[in-house]
Amino acid sequence: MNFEELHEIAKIENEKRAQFEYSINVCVAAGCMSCGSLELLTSFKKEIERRGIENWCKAKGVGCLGLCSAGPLVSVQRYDQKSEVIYKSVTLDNVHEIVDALTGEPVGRLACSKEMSFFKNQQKIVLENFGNIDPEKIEEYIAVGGYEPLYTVLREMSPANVIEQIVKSGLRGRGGGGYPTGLKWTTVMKASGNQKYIICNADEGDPGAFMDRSVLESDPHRVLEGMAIAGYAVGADKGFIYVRAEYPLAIRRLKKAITQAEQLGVLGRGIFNTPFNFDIKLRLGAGAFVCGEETALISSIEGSRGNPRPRPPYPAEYGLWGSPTLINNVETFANIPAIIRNGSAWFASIGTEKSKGTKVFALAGRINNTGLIEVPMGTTLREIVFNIGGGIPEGSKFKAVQTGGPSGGCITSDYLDTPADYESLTKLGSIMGSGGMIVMDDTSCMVDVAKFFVEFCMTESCGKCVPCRDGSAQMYHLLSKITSGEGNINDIHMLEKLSDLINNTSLCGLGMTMPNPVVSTMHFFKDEYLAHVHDKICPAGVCNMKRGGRK
Amino acid sequence: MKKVSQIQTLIIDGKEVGGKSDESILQVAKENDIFIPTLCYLEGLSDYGGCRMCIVEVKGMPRLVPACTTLIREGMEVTTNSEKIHNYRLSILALLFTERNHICSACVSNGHCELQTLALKLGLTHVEFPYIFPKMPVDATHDRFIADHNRCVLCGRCVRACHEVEGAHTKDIMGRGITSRVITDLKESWGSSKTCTSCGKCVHVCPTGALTEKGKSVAEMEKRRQFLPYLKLMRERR
Amino acid sequence: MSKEIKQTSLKEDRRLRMVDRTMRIYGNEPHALIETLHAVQESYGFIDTDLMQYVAEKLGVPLSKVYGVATFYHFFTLKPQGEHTCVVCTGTACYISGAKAIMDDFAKKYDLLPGETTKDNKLSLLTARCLGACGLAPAIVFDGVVAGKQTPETVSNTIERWFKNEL
Amino acid sequence: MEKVKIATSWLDGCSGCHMSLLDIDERILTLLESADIVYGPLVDFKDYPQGVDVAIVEGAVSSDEDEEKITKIRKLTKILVSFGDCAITANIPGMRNYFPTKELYERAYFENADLNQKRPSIRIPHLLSHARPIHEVVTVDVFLPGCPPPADVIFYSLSELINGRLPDLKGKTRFGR
Repeated sequence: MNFEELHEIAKIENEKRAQFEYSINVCVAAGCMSCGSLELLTSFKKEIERRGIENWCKAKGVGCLGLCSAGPLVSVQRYDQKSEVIYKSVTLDNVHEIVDALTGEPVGRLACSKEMSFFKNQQKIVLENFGNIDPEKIEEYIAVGGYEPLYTVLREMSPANVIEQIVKSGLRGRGGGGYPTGLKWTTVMKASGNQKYIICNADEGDPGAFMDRSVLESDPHRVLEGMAIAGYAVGADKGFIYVRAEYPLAIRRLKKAITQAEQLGVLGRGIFNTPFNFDIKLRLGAGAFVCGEETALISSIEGSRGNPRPRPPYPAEYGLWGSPTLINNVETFANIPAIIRNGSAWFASIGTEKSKGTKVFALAGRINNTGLIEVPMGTTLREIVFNIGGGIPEGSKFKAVQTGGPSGGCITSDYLDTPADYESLTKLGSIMGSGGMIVMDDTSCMVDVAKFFVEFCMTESCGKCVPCRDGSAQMYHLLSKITSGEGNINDIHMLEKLSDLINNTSLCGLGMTMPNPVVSTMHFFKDEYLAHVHDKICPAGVCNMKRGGRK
Repeated sequence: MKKVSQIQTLIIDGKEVGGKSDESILQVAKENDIFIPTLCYLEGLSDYGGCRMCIVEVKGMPRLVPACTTLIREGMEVTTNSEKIHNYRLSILALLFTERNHICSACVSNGHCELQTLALKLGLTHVEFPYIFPKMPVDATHDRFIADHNRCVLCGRCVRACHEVEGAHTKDIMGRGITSRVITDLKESWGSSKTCTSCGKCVHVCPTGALTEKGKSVAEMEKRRQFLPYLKLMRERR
Repeated sequence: MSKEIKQTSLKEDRRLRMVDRTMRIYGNEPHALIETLHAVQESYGFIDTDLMQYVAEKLGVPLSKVYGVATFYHFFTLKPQGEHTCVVCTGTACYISGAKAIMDDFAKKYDLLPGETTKDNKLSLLTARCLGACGLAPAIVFDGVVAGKQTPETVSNTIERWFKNEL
Repeated sequence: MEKVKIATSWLDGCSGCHMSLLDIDERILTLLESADIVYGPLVDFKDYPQGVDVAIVEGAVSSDEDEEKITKIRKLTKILVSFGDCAITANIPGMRNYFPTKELYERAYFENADLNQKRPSIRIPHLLSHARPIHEVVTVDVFLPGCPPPADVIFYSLSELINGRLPDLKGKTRFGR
């Protein structure tokens, strides 16, 4: 494979595309698939064939279109005018009229307005190819410029150059911690060792987050390319993607993508006729949240229990099988090709002073537009929830937005004007996390929510260190007592004490951040806790109180 | 390429001390008779970092660190005991007592138990968190030994001794979190284990009365561990 | 020696070939343990003791470690599943959108708690920590097929149809 | 000077702690110079009096009767001492906590009874689901662990309490013997 060949593939693919005036793009990511989008795609194909219009119109499966709550989504694209209509909640019965409408006015009843803030107010880098390319065809990725950055890197840049670009871009880890990516790469590059590894952390364990799943399902090559670039930069020739077994579709597409990339020679030995070799292997998680922690993840790839170990030494120096290892999350790798293509200055011009670029968020819970969005860092929570997210369903009232999953906290309406960046969210007692945003309205009891997260952490604790293992069980016990109306004020004090203990003495990130949902709800919703304890009442009417009170 | 260890000086509790660069804070503290409580740590086994009893403060580090797994550095300033650290240790110890059923007065290890001794040394006179009282099994199927899960603190010493020193790896930990438990082979009875060599190392490294010899009555079970550092040295030189 | 008989019959088992293949791909190295357990579960539906022993011997991994790993990861199950399985997502979005009511309904209607199978071996109830289908909360996987926006009613409809062999 | 009023009581325990109290031997006379024992199994008073300064209670809270007793003691006492391991950890009485109370009754009155296999007809205190340490039921001021606590430590603690000080028991006595 050389540059000309790569261009040839892109050219052929683009010519192929240009033959068709219309493309009916059916979302085949997991959300829409579970609403029957595959049947829909088949039906569109049949309809096109029946009408004999296959020489100017084609139907294909594409990645996530974002607005998962209104699935299945279908995007009808016109190549000449480059216009696009997105149809929502499409059923088999609608196939006929949508094809009818190709040359006329769109079916207004089903169409989402492109002017809708959900689509208008986003800025897409990681998600740029979503809804546009078929994730199962490498040619389509190449047609939109894919693997060109890898070529540029291998042929025109030194590893030090690449890292310099990443450092300058200001990219920070998208997995939650926000550690500067360039710094991490530098450490691994400088670490001594003949064998180094790249690991892509796709163990998206935060309940309520599905950004990584979507990226892997909708644009898998992007991640492979990012990993290969990282491999070149730090001097690694082997990569692993550690992906949750709960994501069968993502696994299937990744496997396919790796095979295609190997066949084309953009992965494997002597990539682009350079001495650079890079292999990527998949490793399946098996349902352990703690494996999102990097030392636990390494232990899991090695075939052991996912127990974290104390750091230092950091994986950058002593990682997989004792070798220097670079671990980044899916979204981080997905940003790399764009940074190489458009330059670090371009990337650094987006976002805030300390948080550069964009962030993908998964909106879920009591919000109208549940789905996947990408906005510049520093976009306010109000903009995300009420504008892009379309606000709260009618008849209920916004209560809080939870970011960062079991390691994060709740943010109330008073703080909605906070910009979503690493520092601002931390200041509010929450964290950016991997990007899950769960919106809650007045039907949610915050004590119950805290209990939910503590139970999650209790069952996900690996059990190695005492504060996390036993402290989580004690906290769960106390919260159960409070939510059943048998708590007293002493229990609240004990919760505070345990939170402090677990936060300060646990071995790994899971334990350290586990008390966050409790601390944050106790801070913002103390009155709800007190109502449970003093009046034996659950104000939201969620908890089953044993003695008196509502419900 | 073996790294050559260098001599470093550091300050522990205001006292200037020296140690080798590949030594942990705990090792250097021990050499200088500075007491840091430990539970999962045992000389001769790999470091585990699980019990969190040995947490210390290092000036300039944002978090408390376990002394057993943190290597010394030139100019380091370590505080091994402050009111804050002491209170955390007390709470951790208290949590350990709530987790299983530690009935000291009826335990064969009474008087020779590291958990009990730690409570005495740190001045834990009661446990503020509610006891869980889980129903735990006792495995007395082995000819010579008993495994009483009521007394287990999940320190992992037995697992490490069996794997690292004896090389049998008969014991491991199953499950996770509060439901983890030490097992023999495929969670089989100890007596029927085909991999166990009955060497008894696990029994003697166990800090509590979880692993004991048969035929011992209350307070009679004393553990011997002197063999461990010796064995480790001999195996390294093999 | 009933165990040995079972072992020989294991060897003739076609499902075992997939497990063997997986181990071979990874060169029968100990680090293939988790991938192999995935293969076991995929071909047999669960991981039983004999198979753990088989895998341990083939990969040269201690028995206790195999058991420790198999029980550490919640995706693995050591019990056979019923004819049909129902996985309720208990991620945050699903939880606040009504997964709890669905679970309560299982307890009430079928006397099933998570991880249990009905006595007639027809139905198993499992939970998952977020399927990533939060946009469709609450989500449930019926025999491997994800269905979104479920309610206790839609769930029992599906199950009743299973029971009547309509699906 | 008015003498300090001391009460002792036992809940679900074996009385061993009280025996250890007697093991302070003749030193009890020193204590009684400035204190009176106003209630408890060692003296003959029927009702728990008002205005007790120090109450020393052994045993776990195991039955509804224990619960009533300790609540009353707490109400009428200034300083409550949890006396011995059963009071502090539930200890031996706590060993029944893994079994449902129904099974306990079965075991005690039927399986292990050679004669007269029946539940007692006169009212016996109703067992709570768990035997609990005293401080899980009421607030406790001083913890004196040990099974039983050594006599010397008991003497020291009482001397301190009689002199209006809270004893510092850290490092002086441990759980178990």
